Amino acid sequence: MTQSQEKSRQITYVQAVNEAIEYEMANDPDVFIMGEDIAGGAGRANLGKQDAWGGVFRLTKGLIGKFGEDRVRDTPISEAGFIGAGVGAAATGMRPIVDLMFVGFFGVCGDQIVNNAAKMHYMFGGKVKIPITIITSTGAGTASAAQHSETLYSIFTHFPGLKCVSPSDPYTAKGLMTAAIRDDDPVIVFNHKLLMGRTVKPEMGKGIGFGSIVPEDSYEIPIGKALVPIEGTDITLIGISYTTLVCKEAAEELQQKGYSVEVIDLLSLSPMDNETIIKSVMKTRNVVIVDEDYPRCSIASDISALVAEEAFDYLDSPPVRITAPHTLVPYSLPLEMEFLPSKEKVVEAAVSILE
Amino acid sequence: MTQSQEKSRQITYVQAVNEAIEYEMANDPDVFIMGEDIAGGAGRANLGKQDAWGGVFRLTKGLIGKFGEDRVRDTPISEAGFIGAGVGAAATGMRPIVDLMFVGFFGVCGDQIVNNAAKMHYMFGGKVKIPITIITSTGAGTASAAQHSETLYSIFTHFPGLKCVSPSDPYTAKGLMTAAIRDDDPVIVFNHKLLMGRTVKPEMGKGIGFGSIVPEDSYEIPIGKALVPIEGTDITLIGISYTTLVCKEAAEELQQKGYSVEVIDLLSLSPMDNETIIKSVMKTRNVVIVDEDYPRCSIASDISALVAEEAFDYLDSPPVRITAPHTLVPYSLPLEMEFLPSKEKVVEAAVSILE
Amino acid sequence: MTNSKKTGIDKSTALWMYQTMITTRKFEAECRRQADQGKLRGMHSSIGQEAVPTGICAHLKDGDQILGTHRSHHHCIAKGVNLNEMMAELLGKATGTNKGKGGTMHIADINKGMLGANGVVGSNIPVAVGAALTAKLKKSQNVSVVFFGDGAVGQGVLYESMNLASIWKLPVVFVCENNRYAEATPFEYSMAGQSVAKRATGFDMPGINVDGQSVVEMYHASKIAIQKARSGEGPTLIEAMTYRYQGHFGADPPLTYRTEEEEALYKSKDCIRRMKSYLIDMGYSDEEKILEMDEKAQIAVSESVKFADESPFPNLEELHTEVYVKYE
Amino acid sequence: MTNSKKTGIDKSTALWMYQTMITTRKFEAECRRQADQGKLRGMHSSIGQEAVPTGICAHLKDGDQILGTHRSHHHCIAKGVNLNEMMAELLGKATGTNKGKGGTMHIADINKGMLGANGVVGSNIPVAVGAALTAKLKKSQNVSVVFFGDGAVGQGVLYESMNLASIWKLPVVFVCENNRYAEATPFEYSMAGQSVAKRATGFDMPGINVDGQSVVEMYHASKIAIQKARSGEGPTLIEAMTYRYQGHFGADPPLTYRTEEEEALYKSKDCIRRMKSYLIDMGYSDEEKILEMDEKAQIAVSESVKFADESPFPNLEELHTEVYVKYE
Ligand SMILES: Cc1ncc(C[n+]2csc(CCOP(=O)(O)OP(=O)(O)O)c2C)c(N)n1
Ligand SMILES: Cc1ncc(C[n+]2csc(CCOP(=O)(O)OP(=O)(O)O)c2C)c(N)n1
Ligand SMILES: [Mg+2]
Ligand SMILES: [Mg+2]
Repeated sequence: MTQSQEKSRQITYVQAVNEAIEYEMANDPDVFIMGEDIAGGAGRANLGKQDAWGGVFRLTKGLIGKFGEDRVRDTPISEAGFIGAGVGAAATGMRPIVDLMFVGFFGVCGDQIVNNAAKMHYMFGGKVKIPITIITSTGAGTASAAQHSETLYSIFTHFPGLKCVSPSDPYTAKGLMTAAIRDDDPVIVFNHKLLMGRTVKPEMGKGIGFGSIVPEDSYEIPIGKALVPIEGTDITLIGISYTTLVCKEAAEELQQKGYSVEVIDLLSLSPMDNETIIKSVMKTRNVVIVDEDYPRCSIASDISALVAEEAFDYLDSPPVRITAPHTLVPYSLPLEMEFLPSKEKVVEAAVSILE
Repeated sequence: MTQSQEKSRQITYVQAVNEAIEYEMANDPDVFIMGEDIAGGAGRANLGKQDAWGGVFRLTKGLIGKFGEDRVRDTPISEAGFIGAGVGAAATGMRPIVDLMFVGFFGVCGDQIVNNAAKMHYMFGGKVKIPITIITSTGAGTASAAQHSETLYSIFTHFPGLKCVSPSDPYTAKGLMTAAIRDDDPVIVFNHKLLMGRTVKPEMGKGIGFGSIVPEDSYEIPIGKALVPIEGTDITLIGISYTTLVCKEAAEELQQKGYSVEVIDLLSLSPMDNETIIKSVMKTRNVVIVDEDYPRCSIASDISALVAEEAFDYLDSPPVRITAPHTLVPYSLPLEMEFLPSKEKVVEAAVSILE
Repeated sequence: MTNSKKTGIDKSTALWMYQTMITTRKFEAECRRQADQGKLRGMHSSIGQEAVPTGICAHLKDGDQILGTHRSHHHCIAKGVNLNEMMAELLGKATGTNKGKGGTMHIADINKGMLGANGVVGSNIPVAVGAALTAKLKKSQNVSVVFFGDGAVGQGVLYESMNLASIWKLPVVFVCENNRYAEATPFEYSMAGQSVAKRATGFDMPGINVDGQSVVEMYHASKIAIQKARSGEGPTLIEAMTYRYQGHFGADPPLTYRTEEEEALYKSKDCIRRMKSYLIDMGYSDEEKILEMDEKAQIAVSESVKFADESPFPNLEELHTEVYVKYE
Repeated sequence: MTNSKKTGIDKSTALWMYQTMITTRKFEAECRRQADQGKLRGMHSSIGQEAVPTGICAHLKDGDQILGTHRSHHHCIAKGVNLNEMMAELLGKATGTNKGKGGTMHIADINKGMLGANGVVGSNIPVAVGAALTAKLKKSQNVSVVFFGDGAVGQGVLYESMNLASIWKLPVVFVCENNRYAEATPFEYSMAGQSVAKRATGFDMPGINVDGQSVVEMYHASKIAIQKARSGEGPTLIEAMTYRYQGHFGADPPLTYRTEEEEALYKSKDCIRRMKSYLIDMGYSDEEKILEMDEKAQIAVSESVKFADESPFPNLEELHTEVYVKYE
């Protein structure tokens, strides 16, 4: 480890992603990024205002000044068009990063993602690679209602040919973003809006952006590996993205109640780190899966089924899923809060297993 | 039961669906159908050739002659456009049936299905109903390769606001199609291509179209209820659509080996008949779930998780999933056959559980 | 021309149009205050664009349907949606148009002919085609109107929808509110040819460009389009040139991507101020009566806040209801 | 005009074009025989449309990329994809262009500049824009060409793609093979305005209509479009009027939706027959030499069958490989 690699500081999730993109763009001329208002104010160079936004979550703030309009490319609102263009660019030698602003918009461009990005390598007998990175935002808690608050990584995980990752804090955001850009397969990075600092209930954002130490230097977190931020022996809590935070908070409370809790931060949904899950559950013999996606045909079902099938003889209790209910995301604040998996629900589930 | 209700005969799956649509159109002026070549040769009335196709699977053959161009409406290749139009028509008092020719095309129109059809009722506080029926085709086995051979009902089942059904033979096809059209919620009917008589391996289609007795009169099969075509006590095989046929064939072979096999024909994925599944598994204590959809975040995971969580103490063995592998659908015949769940794989799995 | 147009608007319609626009503006201003107090959780303001839906809705009847976007408060008010219920919706209350489940981007009231705002850019366009299809199939003589922004012109579904409406000669009017920006992106950058109206070419339907900051111009242009639709002659695409005075969302500062000069230019053509002059020129009103109308608007808006404030939040069970009509 | 055009095609190019078209036709005929024998599992025949990609590919270089549709054998052959590997692919063999994994709707050979056929109507259009974006970013002087049918004009993604290509001035040529039908649906029914070329209006790019049954016309029209693209002047939309002689898919009978008279009319303008006359008129060839070319085509096609027949099916493990470059 070089000296500079040791330099670390607390930065926001947004800054962590920004650093990863900047580093890759600086070091690989084939990397470029496009999306709606990824710079903002495009074509207004004459006003010195190209970087009005830097993306709706400011993930790309400042990049156009460093890399120019060609490589930090504002697009019209044409997700099928520009994600398809990303696929074509990837097939012909570039490494595009493409922004799908909210995951709920996948329905206007899903064809390009699942029929082209995911399938070309296979359909063409391995002769074409599609090293595209799609970044998108997920999650409720921001008063954005049913179309702008979904999670949906489960439906992308469904598709062979796609890789899906979902960081849980600034440290994992930077490392997974770096790994995604360098990966030769299509990778979708799901960034939770609350982790990016968007929230209408300030207490939900408490500490979120600063929960982890982030090295200044570039590093990768391998796609397909989960982390175990808290080790324990009584029960395993599995979180993904924002729900990892929920699990950590629940673990704290459960520890105070005298339980030894293990928390898994899934990070990668496809490929999924089955080994870490199974190993943990074989040890703790109890598991609660905490996920914000809709419950049916979801990553939570997948993990529950995996555990049931692979660790059947080790389980002291059936797996429990704490997920969003089978309902859409409502606008009204109390309803929206009720929609989200919460520390309270996790603690309650865990206690009722362990009692 | 009237006399005519007792009249039954063996008809094809295609004819069964056709009868259901015809009956509903004749009895409800608000029902209409649209899609690409749903008649075929539209605007060629002068040639007397409006009904060149009757849909790519001939499900709507003959209907334009009976109901005219207005109600049997050919469309341009604009799935987002005409499915969106279906949503708008449904919201304003019609009961449209819309054809999405192959489920793999959902990516060009998913937004209309998941953001409008599925969400309007909820988002608008219950004040608008969307009684649209979307019919689509699924399944491999017809040399159609990766984009035209998918199953994908799992990703629609993921979405609250949608109902999903998948018939397994002419009898269930007619009854579920009727129920779908009459339902006040958006329903997607997934029709398997092999069940509709499409196959390049004739032995796969053997008997498929004629496996069941179909009443001439109109009838509904309730959405949300599974059927149990074969009862038994040693093991439960759960099939969906074409894989129900696979389960039945496997059951026959297992019975010859001396096992008592129960087969569940799932029929509805959303809502799902949890009760029938749990009841059966509590009795047999063993379960094999057979599904052609991709394995990750799928209906098979869902059922496995359900069984593990709700019948944990009753299980003698962990649930087993026989699904398509986590790969895309290949073109080459031997690869494509290997992709499909087969009787052999089901029998093998069951035997290894029961031995 | 100017003259014949002027005589085309009768007094009560003209007064209705002014009242509608001023009510909208005051409503939006109130929303901003509610947001600043943390009660209203973010919205896209329609201030500056009031003339567009107002000029159009002047021609619409009860059974006609309009459809909107993420920025739709002005559409709702123009079509007669109840202000109290709108404000209650924005505060997430059970008495809201959508029982608090939809919020700012999804306000709907089908009985009033507001078939819904929609948060996905372009998504409502084919839905409007469907409403028009119903009208045609039921021979109801109703029309539908869909509003969308200049940004939506980037979405392919617009062209699919125009094509369907054209080949089926459906009673639908496509109204693009070209406020020059999609978020921070100017249409001069994102739109080849830089004209929405021209995009109708090749779809066998008229595409017209209108001064969307003039409710009088909007009135006349849409009159023709709606008559055409209603009489079975098919769709029209209207490009209404307008401007949003505030940021894209919430208090987002627009000066990061546009200039003070530009803002001043468009604000100098303000639709409400111009309508005021028109009312006076036409002898339909005077300064005093206009003040009364302004006050009436303010009272209605204040009442809506009171109504919303006094309304309860939905019960938590509401999270689970109305996902389906029936699900078991 | 006719003269200047004629002198524009040199002998070797003209002979290459004829050879390409006749090879395509014989290849497609052979495919039909293979299907009748149950070896080839269904396909969309390009017979009748050979001139379109041939006229265009005459101008393309190695690094240029073309993209196709469900009906793409003629595109592949015109861009130089190996016949043996094509036939092997169609029979699902391990030696196929795609190792048997793709089949008729997905033939690809990026080294030859065939970036893939695609079974979803319209789906490849933005991908071509992306290939052109690479050319622009890498300053490679390459162009990309995307072929699509009249049916794809119904898909919104075409307009999104034209817009992107136009505002970014990308080196891409959009080629619509208007063979008058999408499955059984005539474009006169489904396409408002009944002109593909006109759809370019409003996208700030030329849209031109060409006799796609004349390879000479195709050659000249595409020359201009490709030069324009290559020199950084942006995209062009070409509507090539053509006709498929066979059914939509497999042996699907076209007479259920079109007339014998219509078929006769278009067959009377057959591209291969007309090119034959052209070669003779120009003194580039004679009946005898043409027969030799025909024979050469037949031999190549027959060899492809032999090659495919002798090739093994893929190992069953191939089902699981190349889903990802790496997955663990
Ligand atoms: C499909 C889709 N892409 C992106 C967005 C994010 N978004 C919301 S509003 C907006 C800009 C819309 O611009 P315009 O259509 O001009 O409407 P305006 O905001 O000016 O009223 C964008 C990009 C979205 N809601 N839907
Ligand atoms: C998005 C989508 N919708 C429908 C289909 C089914 N389909 C396959 S080919 C075809 C007709 C295409 O017509 P056209 O584009 O004119 O091409 P042609 O077959 O005439 O070459 C249709 C509807 C599809 N493949 N993709
Ligand atoms: Mg705008
Ligand atoms: Mg065609």
